[in-house]
Amino acid sequence: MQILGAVFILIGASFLFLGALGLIRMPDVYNRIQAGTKATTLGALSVLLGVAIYHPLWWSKLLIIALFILLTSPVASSTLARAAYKVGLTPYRIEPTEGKH
Amino acid sequence: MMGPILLIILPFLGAFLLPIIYRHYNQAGYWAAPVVLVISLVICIGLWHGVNIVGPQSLVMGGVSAPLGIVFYVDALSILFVLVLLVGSLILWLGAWHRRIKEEMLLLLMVGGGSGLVLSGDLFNIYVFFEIVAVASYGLSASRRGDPCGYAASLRFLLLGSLGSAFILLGIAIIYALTGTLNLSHLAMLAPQALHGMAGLSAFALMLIGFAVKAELFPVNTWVAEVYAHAPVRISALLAGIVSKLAIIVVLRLLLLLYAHEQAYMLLLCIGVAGLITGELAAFYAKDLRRMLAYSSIGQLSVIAIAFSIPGTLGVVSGLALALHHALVKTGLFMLTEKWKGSISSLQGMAHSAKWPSVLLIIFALSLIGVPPLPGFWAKFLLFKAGFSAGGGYSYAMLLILLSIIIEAAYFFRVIHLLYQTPAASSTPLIPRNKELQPMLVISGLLLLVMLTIDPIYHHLSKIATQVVDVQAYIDHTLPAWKSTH
Amino acid sequence: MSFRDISALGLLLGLGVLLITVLVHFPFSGSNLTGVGSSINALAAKEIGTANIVTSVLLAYRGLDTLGELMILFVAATAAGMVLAQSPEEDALSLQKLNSFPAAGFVLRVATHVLFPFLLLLGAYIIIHGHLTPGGGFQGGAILAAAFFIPVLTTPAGPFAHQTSSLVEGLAGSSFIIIGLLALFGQGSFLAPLGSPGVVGELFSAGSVPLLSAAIGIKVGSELAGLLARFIQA
Amino acid sequence: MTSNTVSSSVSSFNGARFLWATLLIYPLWLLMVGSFDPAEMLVGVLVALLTAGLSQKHLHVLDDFKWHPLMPLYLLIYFGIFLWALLRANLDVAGRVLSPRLPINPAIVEVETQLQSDLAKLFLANSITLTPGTLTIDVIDQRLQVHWIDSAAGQDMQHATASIAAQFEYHLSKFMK
Amino acid sequence: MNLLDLLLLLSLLTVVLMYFYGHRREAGWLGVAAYAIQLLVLIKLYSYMQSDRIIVAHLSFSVMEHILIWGMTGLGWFFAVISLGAALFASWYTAGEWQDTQKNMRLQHIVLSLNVFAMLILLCSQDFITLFIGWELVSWASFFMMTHSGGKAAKAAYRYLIYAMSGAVALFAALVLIMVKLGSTSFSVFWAALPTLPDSFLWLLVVLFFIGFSIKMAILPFHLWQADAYAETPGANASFLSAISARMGLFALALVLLQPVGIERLQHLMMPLFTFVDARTLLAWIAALTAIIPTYIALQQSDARLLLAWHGIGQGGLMLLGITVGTPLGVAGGLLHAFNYATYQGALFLAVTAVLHRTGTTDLDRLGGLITRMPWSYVVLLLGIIGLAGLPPMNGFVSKWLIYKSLLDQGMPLLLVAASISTLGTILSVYKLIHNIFLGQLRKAHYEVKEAPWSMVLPMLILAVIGFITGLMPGLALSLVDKAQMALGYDALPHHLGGLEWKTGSLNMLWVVGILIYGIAIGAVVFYLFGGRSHKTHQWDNYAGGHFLSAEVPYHYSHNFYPGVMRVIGGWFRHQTLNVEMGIRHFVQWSAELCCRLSQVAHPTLYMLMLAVAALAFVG
Amino acid sequence: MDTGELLAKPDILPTLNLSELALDMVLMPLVAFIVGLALVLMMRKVRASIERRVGPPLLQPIYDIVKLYSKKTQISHGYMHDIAVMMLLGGYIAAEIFIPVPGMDGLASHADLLTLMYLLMVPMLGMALGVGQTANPNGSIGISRALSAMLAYDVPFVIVVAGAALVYGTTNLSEIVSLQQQQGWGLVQMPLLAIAGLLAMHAMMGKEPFEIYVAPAEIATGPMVEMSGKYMGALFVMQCFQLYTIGVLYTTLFLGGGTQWLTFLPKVFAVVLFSVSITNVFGRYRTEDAIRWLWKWPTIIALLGLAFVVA
Amino acid sequence: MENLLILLAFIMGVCALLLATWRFFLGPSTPDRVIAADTLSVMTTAALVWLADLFDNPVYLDIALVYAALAFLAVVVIARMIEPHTQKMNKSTE
Repeated sequence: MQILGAVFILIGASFLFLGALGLIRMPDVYNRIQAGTKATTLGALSVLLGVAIYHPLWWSKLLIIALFILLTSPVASSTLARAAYKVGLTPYRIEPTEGKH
Repeated sequence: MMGPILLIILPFLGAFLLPIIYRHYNQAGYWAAPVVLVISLVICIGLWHGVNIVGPQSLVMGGVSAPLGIVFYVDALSILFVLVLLVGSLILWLGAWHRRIKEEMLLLLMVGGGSGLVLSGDLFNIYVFFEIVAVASYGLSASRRGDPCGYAASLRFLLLGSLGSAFILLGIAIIYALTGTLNLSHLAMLAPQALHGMAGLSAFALMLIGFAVKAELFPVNTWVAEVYAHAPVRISALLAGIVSKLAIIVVLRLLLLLYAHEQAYMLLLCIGVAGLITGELAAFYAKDLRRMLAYSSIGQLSVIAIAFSIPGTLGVVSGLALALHHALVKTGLFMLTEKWKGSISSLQGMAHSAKWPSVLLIIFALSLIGVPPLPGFWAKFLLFKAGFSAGGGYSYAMLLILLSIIIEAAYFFRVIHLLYQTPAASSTPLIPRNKELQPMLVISGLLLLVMLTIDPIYHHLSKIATQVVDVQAYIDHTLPAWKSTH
Repeated sequence: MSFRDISALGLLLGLGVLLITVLVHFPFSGSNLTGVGSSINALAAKEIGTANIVTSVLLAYRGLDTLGELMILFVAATAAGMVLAQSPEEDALSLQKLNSFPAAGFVLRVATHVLFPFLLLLGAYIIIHGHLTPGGGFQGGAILAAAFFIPVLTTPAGPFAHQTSSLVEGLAGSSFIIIGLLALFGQGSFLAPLGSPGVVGELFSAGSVPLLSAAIGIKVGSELAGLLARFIQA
Repeated sequence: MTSNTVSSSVSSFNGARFLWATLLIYPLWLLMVGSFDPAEMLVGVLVALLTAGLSQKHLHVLDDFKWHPLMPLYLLIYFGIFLWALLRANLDVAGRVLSPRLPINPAIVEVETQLQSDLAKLFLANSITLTPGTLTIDVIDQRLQVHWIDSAAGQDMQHATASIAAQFEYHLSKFMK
Repeated sequence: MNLLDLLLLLSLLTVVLMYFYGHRREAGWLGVAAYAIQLLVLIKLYSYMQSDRIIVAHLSFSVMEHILIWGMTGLGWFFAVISLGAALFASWYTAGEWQDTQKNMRLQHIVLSLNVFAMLILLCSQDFITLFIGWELVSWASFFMMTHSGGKAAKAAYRYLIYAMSGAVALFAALVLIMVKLGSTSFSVFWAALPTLPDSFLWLLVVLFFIGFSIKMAILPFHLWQADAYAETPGANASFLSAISARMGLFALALVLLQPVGIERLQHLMMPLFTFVDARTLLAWIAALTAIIPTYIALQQSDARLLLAWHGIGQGGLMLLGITVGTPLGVAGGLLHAFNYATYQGALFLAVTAVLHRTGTTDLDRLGGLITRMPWSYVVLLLGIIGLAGLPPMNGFVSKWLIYKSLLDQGMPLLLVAASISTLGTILSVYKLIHNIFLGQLRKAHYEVKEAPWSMVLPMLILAVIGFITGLMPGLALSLVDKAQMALGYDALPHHLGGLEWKTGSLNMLWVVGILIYGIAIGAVVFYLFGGRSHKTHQWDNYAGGHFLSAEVPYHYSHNFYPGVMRVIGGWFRHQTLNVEMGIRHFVQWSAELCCRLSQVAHPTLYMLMLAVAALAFVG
Repeated sequence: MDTGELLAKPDILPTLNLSELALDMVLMPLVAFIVGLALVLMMRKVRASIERRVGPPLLQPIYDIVKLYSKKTQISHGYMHDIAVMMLLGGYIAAEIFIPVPGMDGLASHADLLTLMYLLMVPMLGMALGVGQTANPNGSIGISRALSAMLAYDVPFVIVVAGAALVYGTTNLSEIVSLQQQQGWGLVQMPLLAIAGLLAMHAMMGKEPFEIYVAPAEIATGPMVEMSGKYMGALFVMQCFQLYTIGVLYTTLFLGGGTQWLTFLPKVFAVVLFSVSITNVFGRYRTEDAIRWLWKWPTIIALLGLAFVVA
Repeated sequence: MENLLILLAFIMGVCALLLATWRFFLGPSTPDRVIAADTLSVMTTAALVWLADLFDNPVYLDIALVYAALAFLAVVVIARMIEPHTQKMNKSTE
């Protein structure tokens, strides 16, 4: 059981890491938002789940946190994306490959 | 003895309730602030009598005795400056009955914070009250609407003040790390062994810098001229005349209680001397009446700092006398600029149409310069007495102050000279209305009253000074129980 | 990099070096000089009845400081309100010329409706458990403020009840002071603990501390919300 | 703008909504407190009532649900699908991020929705944001602006709607207006 | 209430009176009456004046552990007589027609009475604090007297103010030093402690007091302010100012240096580094230079009032010279010179003001030939200049004679030479004064000029006559001086009505004047008895060597009157002191600008960091 | 005030012998006038003999005076013009009355050397005032020069007077005379001062090379031009008194003074003779040259003398 | 085994934090920084929860909750602030 918790936490951490990596690797804001939001949300949920396995008594509060993250994370990224769009940041395009498709 | 806390709480409560009252009863809202101030004044006078009769008192906050909880120390000095604050605010309220409600609130908050600042006997508590006063003054200084320069000046003030607060906090942190206590009397007890080292003195230096922002000491006083030039004049008067004194009183307390150490005194002296030189010379150069007054107040505050840097009772007496005098006179002078703002040259010939303001200006200027029968002379007299008695570096500082008197006379009388020139500069005479004259008349009345009662005042001040200098009494009053157990 | 920047950097460096020098000279045994801290640690739970010692220090031992901090916030809010208010007395007037700042996107706007009760609840929870868990009035107040602020953020053109917020603010602040005054008249000392300490760790314990905490929370919440709203609507 | 609800629902007090809200909030409180101490429960009631009362003008979102007995079930189903999509999305992102070629072909596309209520559209938007390769930028009336990381399949509205929103929309419409 | 209280009260009442009635036409007469009454009270006080007696007023305060007492000694009494007399005549002068030309008569009356009051207070000081208080009162009162008419006078007054403040500051320092050193500021304590004071401290005090008082008196390095300030003040007040105001410095120097320190101590007070010079010699030479240099500056002036004002400075040097000689003869000479000077300088200023009143100018290059138009003014001016030049039969000669005599007795011939050189310069320049105004060709514009009204002529004439009478019978004035001298601790001079019998040469003005008049009578006899009657030409019929010249041709020789002298000494006027003053002014201005800039830099936080670093480095 | 008190020594008058006083006052001007006439005569004679002329007859000065006084055209420019003449005479007469001469020193004690020094300036002022009123610019220029010259020669003169007073320890002229009788002449005691004094006295007489203010040719005879008739006569008379006074003063100061007329008069004549001889040797100095010269040589000599005296 | 996993997770988490911080400093546009901050905040929330586990103290959960709420608020506020207020607002730098 403990191992399971640790595994979930590790998964969560890896997703968090992937999200951060995406943040670095992606070429423009929108792609970074995509990578960041999705990966970190799942990462955080996974960590929460891992902790919940460790401490089953805390489930209620962890659930609240999870719900909260689920609610706010997309809202934040969407708002941010909209702001970026309004500011006029143009999305990234792969010019050379455009012609091939 | 619950008066002291009321002095703080009543204005706070007033500030909280003011908008509520104002919403329902407009007139009552306008009158609420002065009523609170008057009640505080009555309490304060009562306390004054009490302190005079029974001597200094300590007052425990939160039901926890001294080093654990916060303690107030009510001695003649603190009550005196609360009195000054209250009287000053009331005087400045004269003739400005219809202020904005938020201004009234900030004023009340400033009064409450200022009272706490001088009454409190706990380092962190002092910091908190200092912050209240500081933030209120940032707000008040920017309260004239639609003045971008004013906003910029206030912003700079805020920046500097915040940095200063950070320094204070750093200093307090060092002290706490060194001693593990924040109670002033407790610290005073520990000071000789714990605080007179390099770390302790650094803490003093940092706190001095922080308080110096408010006390207009060199060189963190660069906000002064712009803020005073753009802020509403009554606010400038309050800041220059009274609030700066509160800050310097705190410095005095720190110096006397915690840092009766030569290096601390010298530090204050050096800062004071530098401020004196730059302030007075800048005032000499200033082309604008308010800026001139602002720079002049830098110089005066520096003189007060020099006075406080003289060890012993004499220095304290003279510093107190100078501070009180400056509080009175600079307030009055700033009130004059309510109409007379802008370049000095625009005042040419104004005396012929505005007789009384000119006469008042002359009286104030003479007193500030230190012309004999007026109170300013006696204050300076005490200062020189103290300084020359102390000898050494203080003598040179006194010489500088003497020279600065000449410069002071030069710039004040340049203005007066202009006022009495015959061809008037502007066609529309800038005559203050009667309403605007009220505070000045009251102040000049007070000035003359002081002139007549100089001797009792002096005796009282020296009594206060001996009381303030007596650190052991402070400790005995505030830490009786703790001392017996530890 | 201008000369000014360089000199500022140099000075900062110097300051840092000096401070480090000061720290090097620190007698790290210093805090044993007095034993004030240890006294508080020993006495807090017994005297005040709070599970959280920080709160006991904040609201009992140094209640006046807390009041002061409240006042700082209040002063800042009032000052900002005064500086930012378009017209001296009437805030409503300012609403008419606010359309320069458009409403937020759909997502945020709708999410607000969901978030609002949630944040409110969270704030209440933090405040009410101030004497048991970390946090308390200030933190809970901040959450409350966030709750009230988000609607303003999403629709700046919408009304914000500044009057009400200042009313609540004033009343909450007053109630803090009045509790303190009650203590003054009852126990003879301002902000002295009122009521019995109770059982440590229970919700209804620690005398008047939770009340003070609630007052702070409400005050800070309304204050911050009002302040933030001012900034948005200015 | 779909529904500027600000003006419509400011003043009216809706008893039913209030009750529903209280009932929804109280469990949340219990979850938060995590104990069944009588004092906590008592305070919880008060807090729930207070919160519901203060949230009056935001509670109209409760009307967006289709209140019927099977609704919680649909909600759970939707939740499951959503979680699965979330997992897929993350794997997708992981693949793209870890792939040295960085295989992306981003574009901003428009998606049309049949959902009427605000809350439903919010759920849809959020779901899209958290699912593979898509990010909702804005919702204008019945159209969602979506940033699509792999738009190679086709950027026209029908195509996009089908591949991005259709599945969620179907499930959402079962318990929401 | 004794007589002194009465005097001070009356003086104060005069101020009040002038405040309320100063705008009336009869205010001048009111002033005359008030000052006359005060003068009567003062004369009544004369009988109480004994050598060591102080008439103490009931006016007294206890301030900061010091008890402030006012009381009058013979010295104060002497100066009080002069000041009240000067005020009386000044007020009289304004009472008539003159006031019509003045815009701010009320202010003039007020400041005059205020000056008198301030001076009385100063003259009654009994310790250093009261002295300082009185000193400041006098300074400010005279400042207001100079400044109230605005214009150039105000500018000059502003300059005066800076100087006066410097002096006040020096005094303040001295006062506090004495208090700190001795614990008391009363004169008696100071005198008692004097023998024990170290030389260095005494030097400090001498220098500080000298700076303080000599600025008022316009002694040499500090003389620049006075001429402009006095010259630009409206006539009557200018006569008051120049007659007595600057003499307050003499009073104070006599009071604090001569009386307590004593010439003996000063004589043995050697200068540090230059040990061959003692304090008295130094002071005496400064005084002598003050007598010379301003006199020759006066010689250059082309404005009557400026010329007179510069001479006033020079005369002050002579008085100080007499005082610093320190023998009974010299002190008597110095004090008597103060009295005499007040009479003729008052008259001179009033006469020049009369000319100004009638012609509208005092520019010496634009006047001439007024002797027939304004004969009485001419007489006054003639008597005045003879006094100023110090020639018999006027009183100026007597006091100068006393000073010279004392210098010879003390074996200081070079100082005597210096003083004489100043007298010679005075003769040259006063001749220029009278010549350019009253002699020579009458300008066409002044054909219709009338004599000044009697209200103006009479006071100045009386002043001039007083000058003559006290020249004829110096004993009258010397008996006033006696009291002052005795108060200073000197023996009274063994004088008689006509002068004094002195072992190394005596003076009897009764005889000198008598013989002079006798000689002139012989001249008159020779002139009138022998030879035919002379034919009087009209003033407008100008002859040059018997050749008729039209009155239109301006050929009054007035501009650059002494080209020969100026070619020799003109190069010596290098304005060294003026350059120093300008230098200081520029330095202050420059550093002020610097300071202002300093606080206008936009990045104040930088300063804060700087301070933090510096402060930490300081304590660390 | 009590006037009795002011008259500190009311017995000052009885010390005078009234008859002696009257004698002094009447005789001294007369003697001075006559001796002065003789001096003028001598001056002219000497000059003539130097110039290889015969020179005027014995009574020529008297003829001159009579001639001048009897002229018809006498123009007065106003009362100051007239008074000036009286002042001219009065000043010198008063001065010489106070100088003790043999047998007539009753008044000398009422005035001293210093008084005399100043009395000698009175006629100069008188002349200046009188000429001033003539409104003749040439006159004014002359006065300007005269006063400048006075400034020039009085500086060494004052030094000489101071030195002499210092040497004798008194300024009482009678005492000076008696002291010289005891100690020997001042010339011997203070030779340098005596030389400087002689030069200064010479300048005081207004003769070449210091006659620029009279300047007969250049400025149409200078101040004298408006002084015709009896005015000129008065000036002539004044010249007699001037020569006499200066000669006597110098004699009194340096040449032992007068105890009896037989020795006294030759000394006076010698002094004037010396002066006259210089006059005829030198040309004229310009004003500034005169000032420079007088402020240089006589002054330096006098200062040296003073230094010797003091040391 | 478990410890290894936890250590691995810890290293991953730290790397993630570092990377996100790097992006925060890299920019280049404001939204880039904000998304970095947003990511960081979610990470921090997760970290706080994990801390609660490590210290075995549920108090950290409350902190995490409050932190999440406030971080969300911060991100939203900044996002709103960078939105152009009026037309005159110039484009954000690339």
